Amino acid sequence: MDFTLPNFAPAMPEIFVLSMACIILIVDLFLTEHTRVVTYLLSLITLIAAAVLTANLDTAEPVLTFSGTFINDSMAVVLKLFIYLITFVVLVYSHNYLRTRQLYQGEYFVLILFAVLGMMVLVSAHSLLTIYLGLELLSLSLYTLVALRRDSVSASEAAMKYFVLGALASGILLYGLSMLYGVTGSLDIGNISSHISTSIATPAEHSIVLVFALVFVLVGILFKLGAVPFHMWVPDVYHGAPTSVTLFIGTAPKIAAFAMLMRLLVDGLGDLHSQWQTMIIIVAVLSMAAGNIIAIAQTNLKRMLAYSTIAHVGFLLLGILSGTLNGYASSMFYVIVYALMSLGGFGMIILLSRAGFEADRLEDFKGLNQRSPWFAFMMLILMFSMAGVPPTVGFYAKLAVLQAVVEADLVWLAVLAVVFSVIGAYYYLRIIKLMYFDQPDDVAPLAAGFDMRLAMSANGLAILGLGLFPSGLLTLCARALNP
Amino acid sequence: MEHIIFYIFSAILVLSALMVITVRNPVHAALFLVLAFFTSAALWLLLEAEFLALILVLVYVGAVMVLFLFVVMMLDINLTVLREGFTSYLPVGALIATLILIEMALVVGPEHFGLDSVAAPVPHTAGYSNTQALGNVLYTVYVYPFEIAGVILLVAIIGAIALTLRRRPQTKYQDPSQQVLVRSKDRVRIIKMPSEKKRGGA
Amino acid sequence: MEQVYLGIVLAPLFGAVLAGLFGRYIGRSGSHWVTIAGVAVSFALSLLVFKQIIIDGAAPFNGAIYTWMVSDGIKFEIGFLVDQLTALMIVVVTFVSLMVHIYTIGYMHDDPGYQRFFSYIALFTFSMLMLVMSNNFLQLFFGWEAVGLVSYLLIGFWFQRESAIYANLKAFLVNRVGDLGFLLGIAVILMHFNTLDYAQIFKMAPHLAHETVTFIPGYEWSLMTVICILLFIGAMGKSAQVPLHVWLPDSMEGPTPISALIHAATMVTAGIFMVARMSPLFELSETALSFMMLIGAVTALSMGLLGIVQNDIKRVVAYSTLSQLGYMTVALGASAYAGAIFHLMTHAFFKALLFLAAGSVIIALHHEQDIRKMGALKNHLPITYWTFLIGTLALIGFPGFSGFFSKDAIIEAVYESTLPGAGMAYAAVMIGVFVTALYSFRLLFLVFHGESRVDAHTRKHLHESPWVVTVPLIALAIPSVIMGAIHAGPMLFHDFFGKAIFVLPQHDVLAHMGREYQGVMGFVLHGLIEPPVWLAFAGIATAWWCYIKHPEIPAVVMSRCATLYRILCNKYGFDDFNDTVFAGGGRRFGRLLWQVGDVTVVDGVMVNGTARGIGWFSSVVRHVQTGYLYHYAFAIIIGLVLMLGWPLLSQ
Amino acid sequence: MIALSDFLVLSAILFCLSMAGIFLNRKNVIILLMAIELMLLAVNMNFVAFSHYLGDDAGQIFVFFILTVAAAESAIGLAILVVLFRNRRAINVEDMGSLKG
Repeated sequence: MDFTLPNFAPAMPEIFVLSMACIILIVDLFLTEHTRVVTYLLSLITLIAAAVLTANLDTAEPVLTFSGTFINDSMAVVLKLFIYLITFVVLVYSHNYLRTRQLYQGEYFVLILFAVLGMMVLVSAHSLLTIYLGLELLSLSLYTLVALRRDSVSASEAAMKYFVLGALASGILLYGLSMLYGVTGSLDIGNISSHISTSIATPAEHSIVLVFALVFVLVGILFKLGAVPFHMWVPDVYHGAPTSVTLFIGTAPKIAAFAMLMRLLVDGLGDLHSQWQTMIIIVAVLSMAAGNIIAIAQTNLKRMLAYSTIAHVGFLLLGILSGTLNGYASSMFYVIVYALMSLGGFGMIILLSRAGFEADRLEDFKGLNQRSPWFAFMMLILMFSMAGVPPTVGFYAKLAVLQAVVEADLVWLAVLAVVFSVIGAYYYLRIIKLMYFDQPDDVAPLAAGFDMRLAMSANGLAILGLGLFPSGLLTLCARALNP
Repeated sequence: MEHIIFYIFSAILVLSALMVITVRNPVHAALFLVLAFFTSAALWLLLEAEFLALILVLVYVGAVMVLFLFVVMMLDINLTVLREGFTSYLPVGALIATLILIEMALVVGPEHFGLDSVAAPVPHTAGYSNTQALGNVLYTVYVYPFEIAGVILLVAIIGAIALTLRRRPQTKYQDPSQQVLVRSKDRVRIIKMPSEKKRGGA
Repeated sequence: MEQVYLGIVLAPLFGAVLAGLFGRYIGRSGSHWVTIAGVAVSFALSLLVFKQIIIDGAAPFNGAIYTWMVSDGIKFEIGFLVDQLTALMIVVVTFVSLMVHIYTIGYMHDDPGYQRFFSYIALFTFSMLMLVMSNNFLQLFFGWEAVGLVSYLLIGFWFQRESAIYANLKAFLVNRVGDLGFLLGIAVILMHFNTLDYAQIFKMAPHLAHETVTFIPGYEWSLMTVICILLFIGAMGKSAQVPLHVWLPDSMEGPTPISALIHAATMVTAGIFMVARMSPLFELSETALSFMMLIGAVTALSMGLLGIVQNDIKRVVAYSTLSQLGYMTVALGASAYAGAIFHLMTHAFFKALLFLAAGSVIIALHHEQDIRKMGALKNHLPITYWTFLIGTLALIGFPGFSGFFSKDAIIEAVYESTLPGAGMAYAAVMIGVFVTALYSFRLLFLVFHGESRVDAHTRKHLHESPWVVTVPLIALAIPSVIMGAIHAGPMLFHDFFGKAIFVLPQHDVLAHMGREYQGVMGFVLHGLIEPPVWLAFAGIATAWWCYIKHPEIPAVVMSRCATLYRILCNKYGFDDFNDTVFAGGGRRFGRLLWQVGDVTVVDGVMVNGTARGIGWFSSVVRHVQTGYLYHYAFAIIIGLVLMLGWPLLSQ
Repeated sequence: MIALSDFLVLSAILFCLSMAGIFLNRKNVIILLMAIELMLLAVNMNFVAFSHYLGDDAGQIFVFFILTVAAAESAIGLAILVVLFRNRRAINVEDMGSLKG
């Protein structure tokens, strides 16, 4: 056996998160309801330490290790850092929520850490195998998290739907991966890419098979992102899951899904760009249309945000389909911004909720300005940002994506996107109207603790601040893809 | 010879798969699925994937399908309700399935993957061990995926326990450590009572 | 210095944000302290800048603070251009704003929206500062719109009043008309200059002076004329020139401090300032200059006449503002930009003074605004009376007072101007002087002199306003008297503005006048032998004759000239015209469409209908989400089938 | 010799049957889960066949992992099913319609 030990250094963050998750799992066994805060703090420390480890990795050159199944490049580092950040805030937001709802179990934190690990694997995947395993690690943790509220009918229904559809989608994805393997003879993304570029150069009979494999793979990715017509799980799962879990599902995994899309479509199947561009155009238009239009009829805020997610995914895909580095960077910018915005949106629901009251209906936001002008203002910023109103960062994200579309000579698509976002602005502004011009039904003061308030304010101000100074994050995204 | 084996097992596989999705009783469906796995294992032997064929039978039939059966029998399911409306959707379902099948067959059929384009490989020599070949790479080249798979199983354990383990206060548990530690005077209390006098004689 | 400039702009914003968001926590006094502190800091820094730029003669600053984005090589920046013009403007704006802030403590004392009000006025100040300090059109437009937005909020501050809602809607809509022109102007500039930066545009402008553009085939327009007239339409909206003036009198529905702020220092001066700032462009189009002069002349005279028949104390002052804005516009048209800015400055002081004094009267009479129910208040409100008198004298251009210098300069400039229409404009402004004196003293006499018509109950409680009201009055009265004399020489005839204002030699009427300038005393003495002063005296005398000596005369005149009176009372029918032609016509046109097409067509055409249509569509489409798992799976499978089928078929 | 295409078509048939199963079994979640197992079997068949004809072990390794993950997946799936059953006393898919719109 000729076997050399692989280079473990690039995977230190993964190894660390895994070890900590196992330690926390064991430590939690010895904790009671009252001392569980230790689990919470350990999870936060894990995320911070992982961020430190990740930030210290050298990304001047992409590093492959574990026989080419693992890659560490600057995109992976940036995306991982944002995943830690968002998960960190998710934990802060959900801490009090869990405590008041008999959900305060060690499993919640451990499963979130495993989901984070799954996302890290996905982000750093350089083989079809690791993509699949990362995806499954993430998905299985999420299924469980959704069902974790065992006495809730809607949570278990949501979990069942999520599970069945997720398994169906991963089956379809796997079929695509198997075809890809069959055509190219390799699981390694680099090999697949080089195989395709040589076979494209000499028109081979395999091209239709490649497109065939591409379609299956694309369906799997689009399902994970929640694009029309593979979006049906999104509203039901967001609605049925406990808000603290919705908060997580709606934010960090989108970044991971983006990474998966980049690894498979761009790194692996980049040469088939002309093939997948048209498909993504159709899906993007459908997503923007369905998401924005159906959101208008919603009365539940979680559901409305779910449809808005679908619309945002449509926008996100616009950047991808341009097929340029600028486009990919704008999509990356968009997905990070989206995750931050939706973090704030769901966080606001948690902020307003208290034991026995979920605050997820639109009416619950009536007259928020009279109850708390500051958080009404934060929500205003978030809604403006989602609607794409300057000077919030949401505007800049949309603009960057639209620029990429225009550069790809798809002006009609950009116009269509603007039309749909104008339609979309309606339901965001409706919330602002409710907050500022309606009388509150409920005048109880907000029950949220100091840490929650601080995080929420930071979240809202970050959206505003990034809108005023967007160039830093945009440059970061551009440099991550083109070091 | 190989052809005959292939076609027989394929036929059984397709039929049992068909039965899985059409039979009335989930227990029967599970048993047909077991049959499907067995025939698949046989087909994989044709493809010289001996290790996987064994794993399929051991893990799938031995563990996963037993789990299925266990759940089916644990849950008290009303069978009559479950089959309503099956036939009315059959045409649409069949149509869609056929459509996909045609699309898929067009691509994966002999045109692209016939013997002309992909020649049959030379069979391995007698000394070749499929298990060893996989084992050699599994812990070296694929050590990273192997670890992740371990984590996935861990998550499955955590998830399954977190979702289904219930502590019912009314259920009575045995606690051996408590039982061992018990002392006789805790268990039997001897009290003195004044003897009662018979009233009025018997 | 950049920090200083940023400080000027951000200090009021900081106060506004604190008072607006945390008003509940920091309380009433907290709110007024933070906003006043913010504006005071801003004022102090403005004085520093004024000293450096104007007194020490430091070089103007022009630079970007922050590049927001770059698109197709066009930079969108936030930057400051601080030259003599800006330095003067920021001092005026912050000073008047500071006075208004202090005054508000007294005026809004009992209002439940106290904190909100302070937040708004501080925000207003911030917007105006952004506007005047801008070095590019993007930021100018931002300030322009922000001023409009905040004024909308402020005019409708008492939103429980039906009339306030109507007034703020009107202000908003009329300003939108102006803004449309302004935005088109900016668009044309961007199209032809490919930049939004002032300095670059001004440098390129002479080369494009003879460019023509064709909008309708066969008709060619001078590029500069198109740009300037479009920009001026924007100025007409903000600075309330006929026919876009209709919102300003109605804006009196807002609380009095706002009237003072809007009329004196901020919003209405934005248009005048913008034209002065754009002098290098306007100089290149004589057509635009003539157009401005005519519009200004019409506004100056016609709006002054309306002041005579008004009975609401604030409305009289409002019409005088319109009339004075007309004077400024005339000055701009005559290329006497310095004169316009000079008048803007003196006007800012005395008009703020008049408004605040009027407000003081209103407080004393418990929010009574009808001058027919006033009279003989002189002894009850001495400070108010004397400051009001000073303001009035400044307004009519009484020799020696600030208004005298600026107004006289404008009239002289028009007289010297050789542009088409200058003759007519001269006549209008001359008559305007008489009219101004007439309505100003009519107001003074009716309010403070004559017989008291105040009802008995109120009269018992009459007393002078508290110090927070009177101190700003006195503070404003002083510059109203002296500012003209101090600045007349340097600002009009010397090189006060340096390169900030550009005038072509053949248009330079002020330089022509400057050759005969012999100091302030000479100016005053020369003024005494000129017709305007005597016209003003005639106006005062007429007012005295009609309202003190023979109070029955107005009624007689009124009945004799019933038609004229009715025309004036209807404000020349502008409002009726707008209501019937634009609003009513729009409605009728809408009804026509509704009758011609059917309901679904209208649903498609009108915005409301589209929203409702989408809402309906949405409520239908949402049922696609049936809640049934197999439908969801079916959607995925169908999606897969279609995506597979498409490449196979196209192969 | 058996051609690669034979195995691929067989696996395509299995795949389509499982899809049809998901669509047809609109009542019984358990059979839905079995249909998904069937779909994974089809994928595995593909991988094993490719692996054999390409003479490359990677495909078989992939199958090894799919089997592992599928076992984990069914454990979670069945656990969710049990939770669902405890909550509503039924696993009828049509009953799961409280989340919609």
